[in-house]
Amino acid sequence: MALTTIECKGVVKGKVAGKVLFSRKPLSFIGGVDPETGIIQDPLSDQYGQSMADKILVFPFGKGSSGAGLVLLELARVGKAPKALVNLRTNTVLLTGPLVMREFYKKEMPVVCVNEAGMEILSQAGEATVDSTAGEITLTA
Amino acid sequence: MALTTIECKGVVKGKVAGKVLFSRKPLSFIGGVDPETGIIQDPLSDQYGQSMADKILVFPFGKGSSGAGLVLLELARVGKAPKALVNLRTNTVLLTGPLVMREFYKKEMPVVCVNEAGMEILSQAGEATVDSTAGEITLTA
Amino acid sequence: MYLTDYDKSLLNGDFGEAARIGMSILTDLGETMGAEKMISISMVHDDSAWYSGLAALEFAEHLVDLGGKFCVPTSLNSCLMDLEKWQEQRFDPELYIIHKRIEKAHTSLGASASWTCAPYFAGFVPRFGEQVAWAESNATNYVNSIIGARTERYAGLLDLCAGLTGRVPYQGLHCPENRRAEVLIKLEGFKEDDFLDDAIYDMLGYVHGEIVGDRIGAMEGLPLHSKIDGLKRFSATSASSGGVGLFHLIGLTPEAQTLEMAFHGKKPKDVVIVTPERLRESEERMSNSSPKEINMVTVGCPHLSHAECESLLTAFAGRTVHSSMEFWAFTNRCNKQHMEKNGMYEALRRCGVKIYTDGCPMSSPFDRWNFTGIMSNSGKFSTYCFSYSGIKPVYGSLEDCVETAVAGTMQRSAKSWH
Amino acid sequence: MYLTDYDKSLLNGDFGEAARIGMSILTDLGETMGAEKMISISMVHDDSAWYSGLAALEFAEHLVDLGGKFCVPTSLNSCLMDLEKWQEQRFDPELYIIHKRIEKAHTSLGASASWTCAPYFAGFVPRFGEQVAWAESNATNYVNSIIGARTERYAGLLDLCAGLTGRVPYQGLHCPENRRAEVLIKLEGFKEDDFLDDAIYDMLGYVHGEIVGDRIGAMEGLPLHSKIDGLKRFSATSASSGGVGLFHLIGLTPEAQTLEMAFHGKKPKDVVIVTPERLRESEERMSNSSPKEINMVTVGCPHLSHAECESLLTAFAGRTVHSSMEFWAFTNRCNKQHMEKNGMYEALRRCGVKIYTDGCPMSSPFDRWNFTGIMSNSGKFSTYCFSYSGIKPVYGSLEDCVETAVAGTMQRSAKSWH
Ligand code: F3S
Ligand code: F3S
Repeated sequence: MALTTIECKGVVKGKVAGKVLFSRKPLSFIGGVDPETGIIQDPLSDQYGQSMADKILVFPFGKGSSGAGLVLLELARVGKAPKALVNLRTNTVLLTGPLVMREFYKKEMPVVCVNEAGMEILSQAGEATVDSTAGEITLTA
Repeated sequence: MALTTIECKGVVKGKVAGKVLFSRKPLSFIGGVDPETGIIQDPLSDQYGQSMADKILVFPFGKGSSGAGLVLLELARVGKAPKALVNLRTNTVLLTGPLVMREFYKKEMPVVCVNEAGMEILSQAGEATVDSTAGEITLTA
Repeated sequence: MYLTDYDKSLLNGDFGEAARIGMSILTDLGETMGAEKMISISMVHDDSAWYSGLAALEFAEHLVDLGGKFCVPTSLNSCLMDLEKWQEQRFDPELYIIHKRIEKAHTSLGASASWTCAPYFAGFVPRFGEQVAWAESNATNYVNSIIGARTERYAGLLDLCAGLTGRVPYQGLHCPENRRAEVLIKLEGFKEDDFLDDAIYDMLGYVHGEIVGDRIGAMEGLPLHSKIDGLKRFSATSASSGGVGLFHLIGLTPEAQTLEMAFHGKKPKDVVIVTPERLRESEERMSNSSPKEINMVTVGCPHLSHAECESLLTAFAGRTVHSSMEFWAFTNRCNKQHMEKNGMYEALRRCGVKIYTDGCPMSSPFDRWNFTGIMSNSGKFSTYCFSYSGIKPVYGSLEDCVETAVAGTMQRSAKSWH
Repeated sequence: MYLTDYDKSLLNGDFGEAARIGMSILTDLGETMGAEKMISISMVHDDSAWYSGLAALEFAEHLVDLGGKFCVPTSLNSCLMDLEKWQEQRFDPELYIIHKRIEKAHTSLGASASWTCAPYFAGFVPRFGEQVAWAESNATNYVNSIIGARTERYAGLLDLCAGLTGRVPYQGLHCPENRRAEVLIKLEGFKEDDFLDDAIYDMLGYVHGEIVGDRIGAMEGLPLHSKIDGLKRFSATSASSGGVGLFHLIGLTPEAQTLEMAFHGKKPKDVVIVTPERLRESEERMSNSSPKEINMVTVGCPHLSHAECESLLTAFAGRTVHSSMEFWAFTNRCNKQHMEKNGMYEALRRCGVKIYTDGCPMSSPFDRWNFTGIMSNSGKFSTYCFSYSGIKPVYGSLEDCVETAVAGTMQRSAKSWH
């Protein structure tokens, strides 16, 4: 299989590779994600019961509570954070976690945005490399 | 001297006669008028030190605190209220006293409005009869 | 005037004699003002507890005896004294006993014992555009202008009537068409730095009231980053120097997001330019006092917000009030509780600041303290205090107040607009 | 991004390491969002005290250790528990100890221990148009939409950075041009009576959030006499069903006095009609639970206002909570104090209502109570509770909640729009 490459807009810099966890639904972190395990516990999510730990987490945009940063920072502390965030649209709430963890825990969590077509391709992806600086996501499986 | 008559707009009904106390300045009741005596104690008033008890009180409009009704009702209770109010423009604050005292103490205090020319004539008046229903102020001295 | 069936049954006494009295007074008011109908209001701010003789208390107790009950949420304005620390303030015990009667009457009617003239800083606050019935000149002006709710300038007593019925005549500032600005006041010749000292908001409020009288004015030229506490003092002071129940600040208040909005697309009837010179003249009128000594400093007219208390603490910077001085700060109970919990109350106390709630600096028993000179940071206090106490207060910025208190002698910094 | 000298010295550490960390994170945010500059904000609402693991606490304590101090007034959002009655609520003492650490860290930074998600009902409130930095989704949405102040949807942690520096990137909802409505939502087929039951505001908020997602919507057709408490619940619920940080209600919110204003004179990108049928569908999604029994009723998400507490008391009409039930009501400390003073606290207690402050119904220790069925009058609670507690709550109007509590079995009245 030839490598598929998707263009993306780098938001928070960094380069990581890992398994993709794809959700078609907007995600709420506070209440929706267990901060001890990284498991999605929002019954409205299409990835209910799945863990985001060490995954490339793909979802269209955030919803609900503004506590996403608290949960992401805690996931970083306990080693259950996703490796990267890929969104249609990002926002201040979602970026808080990656920006604070870089300053406080010296950990990188790249964030990129893709378009609808990119999302569709990612919905089929197994593994990927996210390169925020180059503006590319490469599907590796 | 022939009787001078000024047209006025009746606001609160009633007919009274008495001495005129004329002020060119807007009047503040709370702080500006002693509720025990009816004496104007606002140093900015051109009638500082004068009592409004039993007078036809003429002034352009109210200013300051919204407590005018409290003071007018108290003046009615202790028998030091003015007999009538004559203004360029009246307002809700000024009308409170006359309206409540009619309901609570069964006392009438007519209120009328005049125009600038009427005010000028009243500035020279000694005594007058205010007839709110007829819409007339008659100067009697 | 058109009356609904509900209005008629109120008038008819179907909801009790107290509500009938309230409705009768309000419909009389509506008739005299030429209102076309009555409307519902959703909250009341009650300024009838301000003691100025027994008449208002007798009226309130009469309503209680008749079984009267407020049918909308109602907050209480300040009374004369701190109901807990009145002895420390040296109030007459007889006056305190009257105050307990006042409190009983108003809370029996259903008011909350909020006892503040800044209910908008104590959780009693409507939304933009909401029809309410608020009394007290600073509160009315604030809620109309800064929040954009709609109330006539209700006087004490009428607020009770509105609370008993939930209805008021649709007239005056309740009607959008009567909220249009008539006078445009343009600031000219001011520098950005002039607005760093919050005192300018009192001065501008004073000038605003002087210029507009009882018309509606719109001021242009205030910086967009003006803070709420400055606007609150603008509001209070303009309502004391003029008969102001609503003002517009272009770009700052919700009904004046543009000049066109404030004037409803029409031309101003009058345009007045305010320069630093004009401001200095007004300042002269507002604070024309040069007492030999200052022995009383008071802040919190209207009652201080949490943010203002933080500024106060910052201004003290750990220093204390001079032994020859009293420093009284007035705030609401809610903020006092916040300050007790986060240590600010104790910190201010250590600076020598006496923090009072419920009451009003103006009604302080000045004669029992032998105060000869008073400084405050309130244009409203400056305007009214003389007729209350016989003492002409000096106006000073919050920082001037603190410096004066610390030094024990009058300190007035030159302002950048001087 | 353009940085002022002040910004640069913050970044340079001239104001200490804590401020440098805050500024570094905020300028990173600004760069990533393409902001042109930083601006000053005048207050912060801090939602970083919500315990979801030790990371946020360690961050706050680190800032304290570095000597960090908030330079603008800062209020604290709810935490998990009532800090006085946590034992009655059956919280774990260990969690309480962590909360005391959290309280110490945040108040050391300079926050007021307000502990409420409705700071706008507790005296912490900006004016229309004021630039602020508020976190917590209901608070942010409220302050932007209903008051018309300007804040991005700050997340917990960023609020600390904003407090330490007083600066934020000029982007997102801080910029007037980004506050334009994109989607028009028109109500059709509703009767005036439908709006008498406050529950409709939760439903409409839920639909609003579902429709707009993370775009900005404007709803047309709400009655002009809608009260603030209804709008507050609209705000909270729409921020939970969608990523809503700002909404407009035509004729009701200050930036949407007309349709043209809400859309900045442009055409809506999208128009969606909401009928009673559409509302019923959403209600089904919001509250699709039929528990065998209800043994817990909770109100006060977001924290109850004084007016809502009055409605609660009225709804009980002297009756009491059934012995098989718990009834928990959440409010702010300021309102609790008001209610203690005017007898409402005691009256509600006699009805069997437990009044809690500081905490949040969602974080209640459900497992220690064996609750099997919960009813609340909050669309936000309905949306989040399941993932928190494993229990699907039933939505009921305030009256339904009270009737259910009194009867001891589920009571849900048919709504006029059903
Ligand atoms: S009631 Fe308040 S506004 Fe000033 S005059 Fe007294 S402190
Ligand atoms: S913080 Fe407040 S808004 Fe609801 S979820 Fe908790 S009560």
